[in-house]
Amino acid sequence: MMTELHQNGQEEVRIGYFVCHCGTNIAAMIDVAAVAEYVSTLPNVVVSKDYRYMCSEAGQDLIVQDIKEHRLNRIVVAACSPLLHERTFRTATQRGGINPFFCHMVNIREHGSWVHEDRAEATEKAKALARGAIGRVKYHKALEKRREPVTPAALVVGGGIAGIQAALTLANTGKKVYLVERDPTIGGHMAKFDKTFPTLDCAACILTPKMSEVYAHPNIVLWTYSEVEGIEGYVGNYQVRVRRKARYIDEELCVGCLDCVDECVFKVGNVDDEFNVGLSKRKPVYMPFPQAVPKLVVIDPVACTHLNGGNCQKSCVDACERAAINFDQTDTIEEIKVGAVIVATGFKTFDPKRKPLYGYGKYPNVYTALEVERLVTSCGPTEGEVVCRDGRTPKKIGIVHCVGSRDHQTNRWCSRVCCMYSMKLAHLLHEHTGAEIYNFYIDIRAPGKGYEEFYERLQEEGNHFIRGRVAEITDIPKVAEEEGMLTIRVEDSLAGFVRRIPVDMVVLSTGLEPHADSQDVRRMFNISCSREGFFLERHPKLAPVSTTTDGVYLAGCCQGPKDIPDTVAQAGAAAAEALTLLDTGYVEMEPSVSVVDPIFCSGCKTCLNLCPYHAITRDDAKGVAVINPVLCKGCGVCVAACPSGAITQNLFEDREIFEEIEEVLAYA
Amino acid sequence: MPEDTQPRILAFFCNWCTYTAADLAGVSRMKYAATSRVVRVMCSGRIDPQFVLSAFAKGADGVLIGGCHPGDCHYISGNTKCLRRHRLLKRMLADMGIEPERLRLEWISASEGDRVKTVINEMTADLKRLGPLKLPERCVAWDVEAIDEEPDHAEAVAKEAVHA
Amino acid sequence: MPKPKIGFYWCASCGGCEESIVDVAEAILEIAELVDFAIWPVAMDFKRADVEALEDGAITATMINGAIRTSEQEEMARLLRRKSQVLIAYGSCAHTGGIPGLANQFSREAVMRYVYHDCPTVVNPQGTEPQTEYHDEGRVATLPEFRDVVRSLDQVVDVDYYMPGCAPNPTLVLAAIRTLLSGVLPPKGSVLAPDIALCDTCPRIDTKPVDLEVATFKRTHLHKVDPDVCLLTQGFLCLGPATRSGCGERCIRGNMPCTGCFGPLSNVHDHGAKMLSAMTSILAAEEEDDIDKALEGIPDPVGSFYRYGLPVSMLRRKVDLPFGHRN
Amino acid sequence: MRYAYFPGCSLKSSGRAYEESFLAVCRALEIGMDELDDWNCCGATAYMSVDEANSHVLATRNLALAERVGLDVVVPCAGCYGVLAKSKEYFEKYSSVRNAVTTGLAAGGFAYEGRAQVRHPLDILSNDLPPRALRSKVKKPLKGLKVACYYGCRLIRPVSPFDDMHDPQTMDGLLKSVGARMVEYGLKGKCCGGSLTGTVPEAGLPMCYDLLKEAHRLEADVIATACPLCQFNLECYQDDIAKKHPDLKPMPVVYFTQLIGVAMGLDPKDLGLHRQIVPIEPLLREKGILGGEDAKPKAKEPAAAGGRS
Repeated sequence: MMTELHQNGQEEVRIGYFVCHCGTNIAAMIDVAAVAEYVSTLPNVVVSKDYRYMCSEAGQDLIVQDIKEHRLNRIVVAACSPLLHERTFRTATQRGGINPFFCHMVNIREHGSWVHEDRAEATEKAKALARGAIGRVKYHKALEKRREPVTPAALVVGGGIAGIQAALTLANTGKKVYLVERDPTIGGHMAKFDKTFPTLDCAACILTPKMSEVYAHPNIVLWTYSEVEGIEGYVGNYQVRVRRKARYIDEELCVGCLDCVDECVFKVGNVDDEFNVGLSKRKPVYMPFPQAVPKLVVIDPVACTHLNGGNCQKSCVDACERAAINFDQTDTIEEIKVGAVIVATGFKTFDPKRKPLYGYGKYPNVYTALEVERLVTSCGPTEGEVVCRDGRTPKKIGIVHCVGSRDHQTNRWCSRVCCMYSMKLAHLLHEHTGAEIYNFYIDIRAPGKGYEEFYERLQEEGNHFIRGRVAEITDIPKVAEEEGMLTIRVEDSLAGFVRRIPVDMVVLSTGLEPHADSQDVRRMFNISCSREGFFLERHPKLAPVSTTTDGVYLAGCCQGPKDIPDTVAQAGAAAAEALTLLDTGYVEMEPSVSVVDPIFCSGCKTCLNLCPYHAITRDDAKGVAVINPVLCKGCGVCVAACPSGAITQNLFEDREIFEEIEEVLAYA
Repeated sequence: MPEDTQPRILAFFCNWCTYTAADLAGVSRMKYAATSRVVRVMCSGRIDPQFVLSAFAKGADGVLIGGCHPGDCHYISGNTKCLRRHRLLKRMLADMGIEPERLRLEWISASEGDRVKTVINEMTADLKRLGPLKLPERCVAWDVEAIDEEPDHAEAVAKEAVHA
Repeated sequence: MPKPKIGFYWCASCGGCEESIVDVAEAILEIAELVDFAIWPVAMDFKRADVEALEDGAITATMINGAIRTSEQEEMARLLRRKSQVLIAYGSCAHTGGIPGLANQFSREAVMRYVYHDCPTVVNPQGTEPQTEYHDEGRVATLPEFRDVVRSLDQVVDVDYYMPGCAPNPTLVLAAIRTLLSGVLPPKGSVLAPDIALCDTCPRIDTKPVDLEVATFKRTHLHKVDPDVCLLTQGFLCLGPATRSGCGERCIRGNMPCTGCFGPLSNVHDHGAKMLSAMTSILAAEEEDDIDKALEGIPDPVGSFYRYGLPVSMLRRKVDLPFGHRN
Repeated sequence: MRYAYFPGCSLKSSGRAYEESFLAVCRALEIGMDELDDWNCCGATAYMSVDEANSHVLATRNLALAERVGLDVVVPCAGCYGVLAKSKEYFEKYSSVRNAVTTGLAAGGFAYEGRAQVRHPLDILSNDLPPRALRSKVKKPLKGLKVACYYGCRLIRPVSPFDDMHDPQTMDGLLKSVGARMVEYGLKGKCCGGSLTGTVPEAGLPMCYDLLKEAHRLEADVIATACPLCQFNLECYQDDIAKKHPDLKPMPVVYFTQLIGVAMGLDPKDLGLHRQIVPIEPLLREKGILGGEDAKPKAKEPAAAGGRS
């Protein structure tokens, strides 16, 4: 009843079928010879053979020779996943002299031999899939990859050490970089640390030079106190909207002399100081920390009386000789064009309140590790003097590892860095207070260079390491020594009994987890994330800095917990990959876009609103829909919805899929 | 066509999420029934309900559609269109006597390799319980103009017509 | 040169196609001038024997309307196929199974039980049902076999052309007959209507917005239908986008949504599935339960999307119905 | 609001005060509480270690009874609540348990499909009551009464569907809403020793001592509990403990429902206050909570049978 579907020219179809052994990966579970034998009986098949390593040079040459020798014009390779070697075999097909898109791959390894246990069934499945491919490949058309120009600029999101390193690496190659940071200053978490393990380098000393280098770099446009609001476009051609929050300070005039801060009506800080993690207060007008970059103050609209509609004599305005304060400032939106994006948004520490038995927030002398970093650092609120909230100088301190990590009730993953920073803090606390330090660990993880040696040094310094997951921290004494102390109850799994260790101060080494808004951020950049919420790399081992979205790269802890050396290395790698994109100047787009056939299009407008990329418009003169190939990403949504079947998607045409369905099922 | 009892599942997997998850299941050497035949599409939004019907008409016992979780679609909202079509297609297939377990839509992200294994094994068990659909054989039987009285004559004629 | 012979025959049909032929009004006289009728049961008293008496291929063209349900219809279809050079499936029933085809959702027993017992207007105390043979004092009365499955014409015999429509409109009928008589025949298997959807010529296309979206599907008997605005845009299930044009948009001009009687476009493999895909894709709802709520306006997807084409759909019939049983 | 009520053995014997006060409070709040007809013992901690499968059958029989009357079942005793909730969870999670229970119940003509839910008074009073229902019924707020809320270990473990496992607050919330002042009782989830006080007193009694000593340290007036075994252990062994720890002063231990009843001005007799071994009524009178017309001391009732039935 159906009129014959549209055939593309009647050239004789000559198919070459190659099934790979992949050493034993496939051959062990699939009788590849039998499959090749079966396929040779199928229509249009001229050559059908099996070979040990199709992806090897020799394997590829096999294809090239057979194309020439047997005048083949279609190639089917049954081997691993097309996501792995489709490009390899298309190149080989091209070297053979025919269009690369006449090549089609069948996945009989990841979807076949590796996942099945019955050799007969796996072989039957391989034959069925082969028959489906032979059926479909005759409809393949010659296609060309499209080239799109790449804007030679990059956007780096997040101004921690990851973002700083990536921005500098890129900028040093002469490329223009936009570095966008949400906080008023760059530096991220690292700027808050006192010393860094294992060398006990002072964090500020190694970080601030890089921060000023960023500020001074001619190729870097630094936007702090700003957030990316939206991003459109595709690899090489991203249009980004950045919201620059109002600082109420004119950035050109302010030199960071802090006169305004001194003269502010609030003589004492009235709001928690985020930089000091709430250990101290700050005024409405403030500079996050002395070495902040850019060296500017910012007025917090929530805390400032004037900005809250109250009347204030604005002593800050009078104090500023350079009249840099401007209360009428409003947020501004910047529109920029970039070719690549490096996401370096960092991490958040675990909120220990989620473990009520550790008493954070209930007992004043229980601290998080980040709070202790600010306590021991000389530019901290107590200038390095370790004194507890209840005023005592601790003589006995307990450091609890893995708070929130490696825990089925909270986060299951190990945060990689807590053992090392716990030991560093043990060293610093002992150095500052001479206190007896107890570390409660499950397993000490010290894998980096010089890490194990640092652990030995800590033991030599007399720190106690007790192996056991801390059950509870309580101020209820059971014996006299526990009066007025915080007792840590833990099962010492090496000693084999439950111990109760009274201490003055407890440090909770909280783990690392994704930011609260990581879901929104990843949706904005169209990347996916793992179950825990860390952004998902393209391949866990072989592509750790790129993502499944071309042109978007990852650096630092947003991709998963890691220490500073790994973060810096990853930032460099991300910058390098982004550079390859920006340097080539163009990017090849897959040809699997969709095309409207005007003969069959009735102009019914069904497809227009379905395209998320607004690639389909209606030519009202001719009354037909038209797809802009540049904007079309090749998802095929419109093809499935078109009521007249007037839209075709290259490489995924209806006739190809119908044929594949019919032939796969016709076998078994 | 050998008379086997293994049900056959025609699976449409989206390239970015479920197909990658199936690859991950392979790399992790997870084991599941050899009943699925995967057709790769760029997005679950590309899956035309005609493909689902064609799969049943050509002999599939079950159809499995795999796409990205809502909000994860590589093309922003392709999976939403797939869900819209699926909701009515399920109802229409039920009206046409096809048991709900035969068509299954699963959101499986790139990191959920084990989900692919579980779904395919579950679906295989369901389909074994339901028994084969055998639509091609039925179509042939429907066209047999059985004249005489024996009730299963049509089936017999159909069977050997199929194997002819 | 004797005038070419034309035949008309009807199988499982409502007779509407027969009327569509006389709808050509005066033009019927022009046709009568050019041709002789070999068989036209509804209008002329030719008998089966008259047709059997003809040699094979004696009839230039026969237009058979109605789906195939009984053994007699199968026989007549084969007979007319033998006797005709050109066989045309005339009207939706012959073309795609038509409204009778919807019976493929029910078993033969269910149909009998309803028609001869359960139907409210039936009075049948003795519970009689039609028998293929009935003996009364040596005399035998026979009836054809009532098949389990309704089929379109081309599922029984080889068909040359298809005249779509429930019923086809006069302009197309005339155009078809003139083309036949002109001897310049379109390729075998063609559907004698434009291969473009209704929206191409629909008077309301300009009222259809570019950002087309349907919040919820509405039933025409529950809402006031605006006579000017595109019906789908108003939320009514109009299948114009997925159906061949050529009918002159009679339903839409009568302020009712198109129900798809002219059948699918040539690139479509299953008309119902394609309609379902198009109509659900443009829903505004995103979450599962919102989608279901929006689709409550399509309570019977099979009836809506396969109103005229269930027998030629990929599933053809409710799969779990029994077959091959005689009562 | 209507529920099936499963008392359990303790509430008919040593924990009678819990039943009396709970039912009195429910009557005052117009909560329908129909005692399950022909309920059976839940098997407590003993049966499950002897024959696990049949222990589930025994427990689930009560749920089947509740399902017959189409009501969720309220189980005040923490022990019974734990057993019934666990049987329901295992019935849904493990097919082996489900089959054993289904066949077991069928033998007695019962069937259970998992519809009847297992609830606790702390749960229904905190979550099912309309917001101000309890507060509006308060006649004599427990002003000045410092209460240590003690949940025990069985009620909120291994998992608590209606409260935080580490830091439970439902009892605190209820008593706060009737005017009492809470002390930050750190040991609210620690074990009272359970049956050890009877079997291995040298292990069990120190556990009770820790709890009582901490309550004193926090200057609590009274310990409120929701489990007959905890109440019994903490109250009845105080004199034994005092032999080894003379510093231990008497500490009243009551059911939280008794305190709520008092706040609602219900008759102390209906709340079983007279059954206390460490009297509570003098303290309540002294705080002006009890008193007024029925202040005169009644003839001393013989002390309720303190031993275990």
